[in-house]
Amino acid sequence: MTAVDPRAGASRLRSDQVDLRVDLGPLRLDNPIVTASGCFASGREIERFFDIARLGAVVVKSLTLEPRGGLPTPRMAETASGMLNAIGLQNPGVEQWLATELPWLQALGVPVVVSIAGKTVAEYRMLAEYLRGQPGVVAIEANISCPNVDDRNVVFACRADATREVIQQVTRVATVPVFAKLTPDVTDIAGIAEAAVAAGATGVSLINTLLGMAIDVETRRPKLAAVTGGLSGPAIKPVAVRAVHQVHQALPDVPIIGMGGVRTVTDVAELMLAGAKCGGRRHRDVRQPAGRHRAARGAAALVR
Amino acid sequence: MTAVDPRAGASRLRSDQVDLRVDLGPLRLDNPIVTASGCFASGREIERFFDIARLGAVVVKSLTLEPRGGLPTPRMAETASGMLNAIGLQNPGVEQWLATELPWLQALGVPVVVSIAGKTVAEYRMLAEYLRGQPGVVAIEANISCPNVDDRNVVFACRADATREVIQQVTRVATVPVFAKLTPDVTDIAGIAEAAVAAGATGVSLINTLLGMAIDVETRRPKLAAVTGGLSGPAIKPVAVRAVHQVHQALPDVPIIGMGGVRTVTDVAELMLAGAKCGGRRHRDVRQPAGRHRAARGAAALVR
Amino acid sequence: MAATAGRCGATEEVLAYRRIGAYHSLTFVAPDMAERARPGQFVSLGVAGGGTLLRRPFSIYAVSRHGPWAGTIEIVFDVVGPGTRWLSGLVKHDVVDIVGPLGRLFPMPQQQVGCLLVGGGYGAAPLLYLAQRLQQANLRVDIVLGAATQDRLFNAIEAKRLSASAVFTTEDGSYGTHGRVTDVIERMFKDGGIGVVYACGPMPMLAAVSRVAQRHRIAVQVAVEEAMACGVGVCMTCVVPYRRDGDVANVRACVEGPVLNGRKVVWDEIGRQPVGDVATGDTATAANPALRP
Amino acid sequence: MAATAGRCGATEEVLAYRRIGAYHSLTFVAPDMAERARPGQFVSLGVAGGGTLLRRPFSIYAVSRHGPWAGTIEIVFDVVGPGTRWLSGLVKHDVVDIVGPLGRLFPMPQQQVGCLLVGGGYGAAPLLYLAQRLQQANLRVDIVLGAATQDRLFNAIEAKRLSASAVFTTEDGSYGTHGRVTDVIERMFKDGGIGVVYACGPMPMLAAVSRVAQRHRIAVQVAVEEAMACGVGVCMTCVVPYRRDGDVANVRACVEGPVLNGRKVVWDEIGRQPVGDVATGDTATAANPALRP
Ligand SMILES: Cc1cc2nc3c(=O)[nH]c(=O)nc-3n(C[C@H](O)[C@H](O)[C@H](O)COP(=O)(O)OP(=O)(O)OC[C@H]3O[C@@H](n4cnc5c(N)ncnc54)[C@H](O)[C@@H]3O)c2cc1C
Ligand SMILES: Cc1cc2nc3c(=O)[nH]c(=O)nc-3n(C[C@H](O)[C@H](O)[C@H](O)COP(=O)(O)OP(=O)(O)OC[C@H]3O[C@@H](n4cnc5c(N)ncnc54)[C@H](O)[C@@H]3O)c2cc1C
Ligand SMILES: Cc1cc2nc3c(=O)[nH]c(=O)nc-3n(C[C@H](O)[C@H](O)[C@H](O)COP(=O)(O)O)c2cc1C
Ligand SMILES: Cc1cc2nc3c(=O)[nH]c(=O)nc-3n(C[C@H](O)[C@H](O)[C@H](O)COP(=O)(O)O)c2cc1C
Ligand code: FES
Ligand code: FES
Repeated sequence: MTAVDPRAGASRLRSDQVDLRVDLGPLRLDNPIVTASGCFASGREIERFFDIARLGAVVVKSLTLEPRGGLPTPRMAETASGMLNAIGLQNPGVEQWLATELPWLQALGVPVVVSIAGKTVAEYRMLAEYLRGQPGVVAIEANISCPNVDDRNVVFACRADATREVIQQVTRVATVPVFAKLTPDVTDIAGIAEAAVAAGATGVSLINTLLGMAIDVETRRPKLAAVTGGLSGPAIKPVAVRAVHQVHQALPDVPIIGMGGVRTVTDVAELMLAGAKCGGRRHRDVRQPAGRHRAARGAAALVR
Repeated sequence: MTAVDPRAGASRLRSDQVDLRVDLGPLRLDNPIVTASGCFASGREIERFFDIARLGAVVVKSLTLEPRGGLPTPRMAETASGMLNAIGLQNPGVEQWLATELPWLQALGVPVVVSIAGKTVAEYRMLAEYLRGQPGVVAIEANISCPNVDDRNVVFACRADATREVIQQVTRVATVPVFAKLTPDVTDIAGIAEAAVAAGATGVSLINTLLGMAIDVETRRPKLAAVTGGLSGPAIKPVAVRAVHQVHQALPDVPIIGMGGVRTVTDVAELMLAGAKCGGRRHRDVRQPAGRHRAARGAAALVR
Repeated sequence: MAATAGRCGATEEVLAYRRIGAYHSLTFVAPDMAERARPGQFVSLGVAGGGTLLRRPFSIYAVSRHGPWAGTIEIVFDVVGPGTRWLSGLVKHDVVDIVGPLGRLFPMPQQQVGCLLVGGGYGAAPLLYLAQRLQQANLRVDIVLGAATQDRLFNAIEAKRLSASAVFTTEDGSYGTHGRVTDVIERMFKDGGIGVVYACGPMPMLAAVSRVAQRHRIAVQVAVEEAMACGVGVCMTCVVPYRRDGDVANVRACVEGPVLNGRKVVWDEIGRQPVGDVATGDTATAANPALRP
Repeated sequence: MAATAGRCGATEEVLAYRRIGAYHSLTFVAPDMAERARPGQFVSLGVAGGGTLLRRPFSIYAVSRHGPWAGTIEIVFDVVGPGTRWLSGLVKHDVVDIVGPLGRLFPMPQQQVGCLLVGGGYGAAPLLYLAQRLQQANLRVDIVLGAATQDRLFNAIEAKRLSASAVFTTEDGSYGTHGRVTDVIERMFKDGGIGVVYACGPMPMLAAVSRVAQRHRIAVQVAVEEAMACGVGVCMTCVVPYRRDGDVANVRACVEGPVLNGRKVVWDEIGRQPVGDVATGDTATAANPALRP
């Protein structure tokens, strides 16, 4: 067996002389490795693979006001070095999550970033209200890569004004720093990031998935029941690096949480060199739930 | 040797009962396989690998008014299932091309689509003027995924108004159908396509590369001398299929030339099922210059 | 919990590769997994080759906890795409990254009842593993295996050895009864003596078997196969509509399944758009007649 | 032209894989390519494995036009990334998709002059192929090979066999002269008798050799190595700034090269942004101090 006892890794990491701490504005994390929302759930299923408490922070699957059952299957299609997903934000809803999942994460002592998703500006504000003063919650990630039902289902983060409105409402009630998670499917991502920061966001999370589609030529049917879906994985890493670089050039003082196609420590380092403060590993959680424990040190070693 | 004599393939193809013709508005092509601008040059180097005359059409490397030396090396970086390039439109300029390359292509009897690229609206118009009545040229592809020096280097195809202006000027002088080649790096590609068609474009070519970037974590330098570059290859196929689908939904009667990550016949068929009339194979010309001759029939068989 | 960490994921060595009819089999040296594996569970294998990133799930077919290798597990698979093609090229001593055992097992009957095992194609594999356990528990086992053709009937010999009676169906009539498994199980239910049905195979087969069992009010446990991205319960890719607490919920085939109560799966709703719950996504319209919606 | 179509691209069988010092070698059965190959040319190999799509270029090291296989070609390579790692795992009878021979060859001297061959690392491979041809033409051949360490000196034995004199340099002094090839060639030029220099190796070495040759007014032909996407001249990835008709043009290493006149390559401009010709791309600024511009 080549598997290593992660506890050993943890103590080695903690007793290490290297200072891995990163500051995301007012938010300090012990190390730059966080999870990316959506493929980590809230961690219960992952706990048996490694010690979650050693993460810089856990970013949980986006929560909505009401529980959501999500979209029909097939929800996933593999593509070259990537995958398409159309899950439809299946989640238990914010109330049940606060009752059952947060206490569990809190007991682990890991900083929790709560991702929220709404159909309207009002829903985002209500979600932020639920999170006021919740113990263990160190930040809110507003996943604004969602369709706005009040504006012909145009994704919030596709428009500077909708972005501004959502973030204003969320930061008004939030008791913790707010990060805006942006979609790369825009003409000017730096402009959207500026709007988010002007509206009070502490920083931005880059990038959400790219809108994509795949067709099975034999059945002549879209491979996803929802027709289109989000493209993620190593295929999109160059787009993520570029987006982080562009936003960092435009807003050098704004902390960026980078993600998109991260599989290895080198990938995290690449996003950090492009300007991110820390890197979200999503793909790894899907393909390689075990073995994260060496990541934080490796990334730090490469970047500093 | 497993290589096949392409002449045999050609005659088989031509005597075939299957009708492979496609109509792109007023433009009829013998079959739906075309090249994608930029990795076929003008065909001279490719001729020894297969019979160019069997292509539906040849789309040549974008031409500019003046000869261009292009960007410094490294101009290319491989990424997961894709590549980044920053060539900087190295080309001999329209005059020399008309003098040396067009007659050669014309002698082969293959329909030629000339891709043009300018720094200003005026340059596009002048390029279209050069092409007026040129024998063998069946269409113009306006590569408007280029920076507009008159508008802070914002790419023409990132703005509906700039798109409209370029296409208006080009169609005003052109004697052949005009296709607008669009970048996927926009919030609303269907809106840009509508602007192009409203300005007189016969159809659109989808998609150009996505803006991307890669960093070598060891040297801490961008892998491209130009820092950012265009992402192409199978990695982006889901974005291409989605873009074709979206534009086709919005403008069902507008002919679309689809491209992006096409390697196999199945890939061409996938783009055609999404709504393209024909498929541009670029990647194949880079990786697999030989062996195109079976493609047209295969794609037709899959789609019809 | 943390005490078991590391034991769920490991790089395991190939001990043997063999062909079984139209199928391939790989045996891995994996003492920890062998120790914990139960019939119905699966393992998730990292595959290499051309831009393929996601793990591939395979039912556990056979487990040995003794012998010189301290413990091995075996899977059976059909080559259908790049991942299984890559696996079929492995040879002894190659190593594969495996996560498992994963998922819910076939529950053992709590009483002395007759057990009917219904398998389609390689779906027979986990059932033969189950049959062994049921025999060890002195339960009567009857097996029905179906496939398109004879060479796709998985291991008929072992099925005979592990059962009181074994019936085979092929769609082309090349072996056993000409037809499908559902054509023969109806009669077997009528004959009586069956207390529980276990099934594994294509989804339409599982739906049909579940319906027949439901009509006869017989318990039915099915191992479903939904495309999986993570295999460990975090991504919500693999869901199946399932009746629970008087409601229908999307349960995850990888953790709440793959073994589910066949009478609770809402077979008709699989792949159907739930009304009023469309969070994202547009739909293909008549504008593109080439594309089937 | 069309008559040669099909002969440039084929799926070729591996006849032998072997190790040569720190390097690997593959020999392919490829009669057509063997027939047409000349020293300095290269072949472009399709490689598989993890999302790697572009072909990999390798100089032709050895060619046999006779024997039971009708014709073979051999390449030598160093494992530096996924493509070469994949190649190093090939065994006899595996097949690889090869395009070639490609590019411009080393021109043979038109007069009876002494030839100095200067190779760095695996850059020695095409030079040893050239040495054979020069010997056949009864020309005097001297060879200088350099490498970081002894095991990275490619095939010193063959270099001795194919030359009137062979000198070796290693950067760690583990074999031959301690230092670099440029440390020894200066003296050889002074000794006289050399009419042409042929060089292959890392770009900085080629630049240095070209400068020394230029100072001594000796002809110098270098085989450059620029990253290539297509390898056949269509994509403009592999360009080198080159003096031509009193001007500097970006010539393609894959068709106008890889063998170029070392005195015409504008070594200082490689990778430099030509002034006033910035068509696309932005630049990293001081805003991101972590990133070197
Ligand atoms: C819990 C579970 C247990 C399984 N057990 C076995 C087993 O014991 N033996 C075996 O041969 N296979 C089994 N499968 C299916 C197996 O996982 C797939 O055949 C495999 O992932 C295909 O990988 P590929 O790269 O070869 O093909 P891909 O290119 O991924 O797929 C090829 C074709 O198969 C379809 N496909 C892929 N995965 C699935 C899936 N999960 N369900 C239905 N269709 C799919 C694709 O849509 C495509 O048409 C199991 C699947 C699950 C979820
Ligand atoms: C005309 C020509 C002839 C060549 N002949 C040989 C040969 O005979 N033997 C041999 O071992 N190699 C040769 N090379 C280099 C060889 O092509 C690369 O080593 C190979 O493509 C690397 O592939 P990879 O997937 O293993 O590594 P990659 O991951 O592609 O590259 C690994 C590292 O090598 C660098 N690299 C990749 N390609 C090149 C290149 N062309 N030049 C410089 N650095 C590069 C990358 O930047 C990276 O740092 C030649 C290259 C050219 C252009
Ligand atoms: C299955 C799946 C579900 C996801 N769900 C969410 C989500 O709920 N909220 C969110 O902000 N991002 C979600 N994402 C996007 C990821 O957080 C991430 O931004 C994106 O996948 C790019 O990173 P990657 O390439 O590492 O996956 C999801 C991604 C995947 C693959
Ligand atoms: C090396 C290279 C050069 C290119 N040059 C051009 C060009 O000059 N004009 C143009 O319109 N597109 C150019 N493209 C874009 C392609 O035509 C195509 O739109 C894009 O690469 C997506 O297709 P692919 O994934 O099949 O490569 C170039 C692409 C590559 C890789
Ligand atoms: S496959 Fe990810 S939740 Fe089941
Ligand atoms: S590698 Fe494409 S032109 Fe040389």
